[in-house]
Amino acid sequence: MSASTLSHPASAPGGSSSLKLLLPLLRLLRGLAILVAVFALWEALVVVFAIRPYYLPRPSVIFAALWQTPAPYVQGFLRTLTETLIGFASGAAFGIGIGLVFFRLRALRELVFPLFIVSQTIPVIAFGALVVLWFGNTLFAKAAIAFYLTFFPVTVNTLLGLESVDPRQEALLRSFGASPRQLMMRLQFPTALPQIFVALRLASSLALVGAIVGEWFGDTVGLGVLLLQGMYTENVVSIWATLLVSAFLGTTFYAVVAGAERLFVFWGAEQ
Amino acid sequence: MGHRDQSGALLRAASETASSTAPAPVSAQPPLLEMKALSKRFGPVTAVDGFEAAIAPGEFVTVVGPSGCGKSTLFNIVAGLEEPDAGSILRFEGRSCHAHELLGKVSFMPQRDLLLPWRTVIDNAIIPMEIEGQPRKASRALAREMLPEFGLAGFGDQYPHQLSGGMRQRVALMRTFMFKRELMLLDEPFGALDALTRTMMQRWLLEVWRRHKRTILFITHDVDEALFLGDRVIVMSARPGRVKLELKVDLPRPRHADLVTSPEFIGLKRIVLEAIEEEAMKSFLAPGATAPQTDTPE
Amino acid sequence: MGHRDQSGALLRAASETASSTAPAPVSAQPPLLEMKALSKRFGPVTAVDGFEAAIAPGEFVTVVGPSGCGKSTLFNIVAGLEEPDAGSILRFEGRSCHAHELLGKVSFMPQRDLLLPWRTVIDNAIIPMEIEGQPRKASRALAREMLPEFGLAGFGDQYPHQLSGGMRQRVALMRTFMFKRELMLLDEPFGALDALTRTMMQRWLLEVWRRHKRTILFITHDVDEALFLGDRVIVMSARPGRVKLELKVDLPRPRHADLVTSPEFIGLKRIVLEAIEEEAMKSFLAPGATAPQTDTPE
Amino acid sequence: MSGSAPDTVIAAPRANSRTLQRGVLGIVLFILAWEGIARGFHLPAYTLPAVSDILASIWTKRQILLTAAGFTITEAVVGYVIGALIGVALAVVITLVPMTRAVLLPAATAINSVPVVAYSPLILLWFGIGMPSKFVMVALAVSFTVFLSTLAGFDRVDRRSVDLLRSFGAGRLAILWRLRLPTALPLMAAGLRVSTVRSIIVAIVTEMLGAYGGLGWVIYQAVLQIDFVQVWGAIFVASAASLAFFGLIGFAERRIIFWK
Amino acid sequence: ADLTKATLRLKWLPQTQFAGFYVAVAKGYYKDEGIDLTINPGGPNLLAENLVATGADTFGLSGGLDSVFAARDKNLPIVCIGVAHQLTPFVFVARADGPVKTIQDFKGKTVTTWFTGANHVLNAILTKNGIDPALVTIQPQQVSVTPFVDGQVDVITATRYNEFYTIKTRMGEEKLRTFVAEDSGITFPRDTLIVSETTAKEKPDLVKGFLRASIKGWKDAFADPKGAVDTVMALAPTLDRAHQEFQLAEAKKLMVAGKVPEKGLFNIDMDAVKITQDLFVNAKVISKPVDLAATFNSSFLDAIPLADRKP
Ligand SMILES: Nc1ncnc2c1ncn2[C@@H]1O[C@H](COP(=O)(O)OP(=O)(O)OP(=O)(O)O)[C@@H](O)[C@H]1O
Ligand SMILES: Nc1ncnc2c1ncn2[C@@H]1O[C@H](COP(=O)(O)OP(=O)(O)OP(=O)(O)O)[C@@H](O)[C@H]1O
Ligand SMILES: Cc1ncc(C[n+]2csc(CCO)c2C)c(N)n1
Ligand SMILES: [Mg+2]
Ligand SMILES: [Mg+2]
Repeated sequence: MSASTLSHPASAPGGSSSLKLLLPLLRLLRGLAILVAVFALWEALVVVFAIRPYYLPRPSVIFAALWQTPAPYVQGFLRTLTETLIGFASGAAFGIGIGLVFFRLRALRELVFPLFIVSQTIPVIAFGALVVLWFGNTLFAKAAIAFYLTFFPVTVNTLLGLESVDPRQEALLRSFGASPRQLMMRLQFPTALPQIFVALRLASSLALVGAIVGEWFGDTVGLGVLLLQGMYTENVVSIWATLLVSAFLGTTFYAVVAGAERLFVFWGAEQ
Repeated sequence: MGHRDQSGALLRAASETASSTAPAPVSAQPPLLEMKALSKRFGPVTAVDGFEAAIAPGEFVTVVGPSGCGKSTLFNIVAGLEEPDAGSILRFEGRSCHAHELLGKVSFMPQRDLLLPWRTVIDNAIIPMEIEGQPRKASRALAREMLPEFGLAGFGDQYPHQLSGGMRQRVALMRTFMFKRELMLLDEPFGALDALTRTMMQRWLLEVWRRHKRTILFITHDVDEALFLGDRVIVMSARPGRVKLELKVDLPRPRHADLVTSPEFIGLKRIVLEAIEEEAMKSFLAPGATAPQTDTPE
Repeated sequence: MGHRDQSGALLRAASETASSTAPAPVSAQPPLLEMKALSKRFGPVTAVDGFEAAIAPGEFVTVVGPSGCGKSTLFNIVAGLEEPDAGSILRFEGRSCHAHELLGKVSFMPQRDLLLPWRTVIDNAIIPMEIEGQPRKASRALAREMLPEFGLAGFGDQYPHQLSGGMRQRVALMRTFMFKRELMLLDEPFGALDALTRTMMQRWLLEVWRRHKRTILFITHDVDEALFLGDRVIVMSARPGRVKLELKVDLPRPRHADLVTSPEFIGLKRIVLEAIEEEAMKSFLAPGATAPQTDTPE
Repeated sequence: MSGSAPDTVIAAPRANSRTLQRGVLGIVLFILAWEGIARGFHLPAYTLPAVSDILASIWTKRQILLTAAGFTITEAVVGYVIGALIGVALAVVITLVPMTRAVLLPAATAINSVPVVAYSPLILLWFGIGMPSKFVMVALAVSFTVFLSTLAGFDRVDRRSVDLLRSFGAGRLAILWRLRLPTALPLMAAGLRVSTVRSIIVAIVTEMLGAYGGLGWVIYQAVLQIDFVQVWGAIFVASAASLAFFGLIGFAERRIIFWK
Repeated sequence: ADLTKATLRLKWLPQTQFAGFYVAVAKGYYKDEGIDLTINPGGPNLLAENLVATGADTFGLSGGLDSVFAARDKNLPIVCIGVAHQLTPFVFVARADGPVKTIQDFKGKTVTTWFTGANHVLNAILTKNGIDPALVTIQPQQVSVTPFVDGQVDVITATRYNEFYTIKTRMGEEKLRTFVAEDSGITFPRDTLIVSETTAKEKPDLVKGFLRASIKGWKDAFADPKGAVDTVMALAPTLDRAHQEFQLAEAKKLMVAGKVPEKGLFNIDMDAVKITQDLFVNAKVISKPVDLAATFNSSFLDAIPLADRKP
């Protein structure tokens, strides 16, 4: 109990509503201040130690590059975001679905699960051609990779969560005459939700990795493309600019998923 | 303190047990529940062995016995969650039946409150009605009406983690009461509460029982509790569980707080304590590997 | 059951409390611990407010009070874990002192056993000595010698998950005893045990205390327990906690199992219950948001 | 914050014999289906080579593959160890000097939210295409996972246990060593376990972008030489290495964390 | 209009090395031929031959004769319908003031190169000059030229249009000494246009139309390099303009070299092809000589009037 209240400040008692509104704002401001400080320090370090731009460019130069040609970064951001979202959503849905199926059909799970594990040891990047072959040169090819990286942790945690149901709780509902379906909807799935969200948070990062790697398989737009371009033209400034955009995308997406978690799993994971 | 007004019924129940006459146990009536030669093995462990008892309608029967003697097993059988071993006889409302036929027929409250943390007080309370397929809106309205009686007025939309242990237990009890069945099984409902809260809850339960007129089978470890509540106390032997002593508690109802220090009460307590003493000794020193660890919360 | 032989000391203690004379509380002696105007606020919550008490060397003082009245807070202060608010006076061994100066000077047993699951019984017991920097080998040998006395003979190399709740509690107590300090603070050591195991443990604790001659401050929710164990019972008021009643328990020692049904005992119990009644009523209906949730294990 | 720990556990292989049989059966069925499809439809190697051909190729090219696997495993393991040490060290610093938490934790979270692969261009530019760049990439991938899981483990400690040890006069270091570290072990182990597979994949991915050797390099070369049987062979070996590494850590975990 | 859908898979990401194709798309030359062409970029782990052979892409601007030979050797059904770069597109670069003054000086030095074909050229050059390649420390080359700039490497391989530009801008052209394959009698044509055997057989008009439009695009790019750079940079704005202008100029040099002035753009010089095949057979990169007639098909080019093909 105490742990859950700690990790969910929303449920903590006290605090007026205006303060509740102000707090995230203050936190955001503090974060921005730290960020500015870090960039200032970075700039100073590069200047003072005369670090060559091939190794580390000055942040001002990076931001100037972003400012002068924003289009590729904005487009890249949007494209990669779209791929990530599609892959993430489908991976999450499939992961949860197959988790439920495995929970019900133990034999199937024992048959297939090891294959799932093995599949996760394969570096997708080795199969660029196969991905293009199967999914074409479309957005869905990238989303497919994001999907592949996403579904597995979700499946694992869905299963873990479903199996963590307190048997006494199950017995109680059964004593009320609950059907298997009622058990699932009213007990098992809600119980698994905290675990599922832990996986979703992890998957949010993985989906982004999938999208970026997917863009290495012949694409024109996307953060992955920009990274590749920057790498092979030794355009360190562009690499850094892309990196910062990726960081922004990654952090935001993660924060959104974490926010959804706080919203849906307001009661916290009772261990 | 500020909630006094919200929970009049509870306060009344807690400060002095209500004054109308309690339903007298009517042994002449055919029993509601009858168990004969009831046994249950789990692999090498015999949890219950030849348990016999009959519960009359409207009766409040308490069961005490050392840890691991099979009390919960007994309840699981009567709740329909587990089948007894072959040869056991189970009769409900005069008809012999399988345990699973009792699923949905008996109102069962397990040892822990087992509230669903994602549901409000109201929504936890209406689970049994929801499962019965009753319309949610009507159930909610019904539950909301019952809140004051259970000392939960104003807490209907709170979540379990916002409640104290005593309140959680009352929600669990309310859930049990909303599952309107003749027979109620309460498995150590107050086991997790501190001793003071506990005595409050006992007096309040008697008051609620008086008004709702159900048959109650009540497990406890606490001899005071067993005697204070019950029309009859069944003392079970150490594992394998069977009936060691059946004691009629002919103390007058309504029962008041100072009953526990009355000579009649002390007399009965001495009898029960004596019966329990040797049984407790038997299981006291058994290593944890075989003893149930219900007292170590997970 | 098969362990009867291994735990002779415990069985002796449990079946009849040993017969040598108990140390009489010597109020004439200067107090070991003295608290005056002791207060502690947590933000808006005043947990303890103007608590006063003096504990004589060798005394067994029990503290009862409703949930959330600040008992654990009091102990945390005396154990040196928390500083009281300004103006509070704390005297230990005759000298006025800060709470943190008491760190490592008082033997403290918290509400839960808090055994470390990766350490054997022996290694759990010697933690305090290890932290004191004593050689591990000698500590282990010492602990091994003490096992039978604590009813743990043969269990020295077991891990906590292999033990029953009662045994775990005994290991925690042994750990507390191995931290050889004049003053022992026991915070509801038997709170998690079922009522039967609990009475066994009480009798046994008295026996151990008789032999080790320490000063004990003992928190409980259970009035029977407080009276059965203590030389003196302190009843605390509902939050903010202060002394509501101090009652000398002049029942003879050694105390036997049937003491709890004796008229003298019942007389004292009645006094304590009365004092507690109104206090309990005060905190009974407070919502969980402000009440501590120590009764809901995480 | 502590929530960002990888509570996700690729289920530790703790199977009974029936589960094991079913699992093996599943894999065998899968391989048979693969073989059947590849042979039955006469699929060309660049679409899907038959398993038997892949296995045969692994055998004939065993020398190359073994050397490459040695290369990759070295990179993965060294990077893994460095990453794990850094991760644990960071968590220890934050625990011993609570002031650093406000800076280190957000920084780590931000750095961690960037996909590791996005760092590869920089790391390759900075550290060249030899082993050091792989060490860095793997360490990067591993350290954050281990850091966050270790910290979550340290934070998970029961405050009352901390108070108990404090009452015995224990200092921060003693509490860290005797209480926080053992408490954190299960979570740490979960982090370390998921990191195994990642470390090998990250090593391979980085190798594909530039290397002197290793399975990723072999795959890259094989793709360009249109030797798809070789690609699959290298993938099989990489998979086997990942599973072995995973199994090893899982085994060690069960040995060390016996009390769970 | 009834356009035929088709795709062109490049060997790498958009840059002016491929300017002609992008210009042709931008100006609608493919549409004029009835083709709705999509240009798909390459990637670090993609091979145009594979994608064209499987039908995932219609056309490919693939690695070069090296990848075409490798594909045929592995029985991939692809046909080369034209060659863009008539000369070896890369050179070996040493420091002008460094110890490497002649090919002979490679002995005992560290030379980095790509193990994707360039290494065979290097071996051939060394052998031609009587040097045992085993005496040279040959290492895989990384993306960055920094190790060479910093002096950790004696000789580096550089495409004339990419790495050479980077080195030049960081060190100054006068500080560099280059070694050219052609000086040792070796030519290694690259940037090959390929189609699958099926396409070659069943859609000859599509192929011809594609070539016609591509050549038009390239000629426009040569005529208006600034406009061509604009076209490419619109797709890849993070590129460096000066670099891209240089790249286009270099690409032009490579594309109009050899017999192109007489035979037209994308000419397949079978003499150079044979030299390259010998090189690969000797180096055991391919197991046996391939069927040159089936692999190289100039008929589509020949169907276009020579005048239109001449640069
Ligand atoms: N499903 C089961 N499988 C195996 N053994 C079981 C099972 N359920 C109960 N037991 C065993 O049966 C015995 C009786 O258990 P039960 O829970 O009924 O005891 P209890 O009297 O309720 O104990 P407590 O007072 O501690 O709640 C115990 O030894 C227990 O370990
Ligand atoms: N660290 C803390 N921060 C804020 N409030 C606290 C803290 N510790 C205790 N409190 C509050 O102080 C009051 C007294 O708590 P304490 O734990 O001392 O009660 P207690 O008498 O031990 O209760 P119980 O009998 O349930 O153990 C409670 O209201 C509790 O919420
Ligand atoms: C012959 C030749 N081989 C490698 C490179 C270097 N290079 C440039 S892009 C890229 C990735 C995809 O092939 C690589 C390795 C080159 N320029 N020319
Ligand atoms: Mg039970
Ligand atoms: Mg307390």
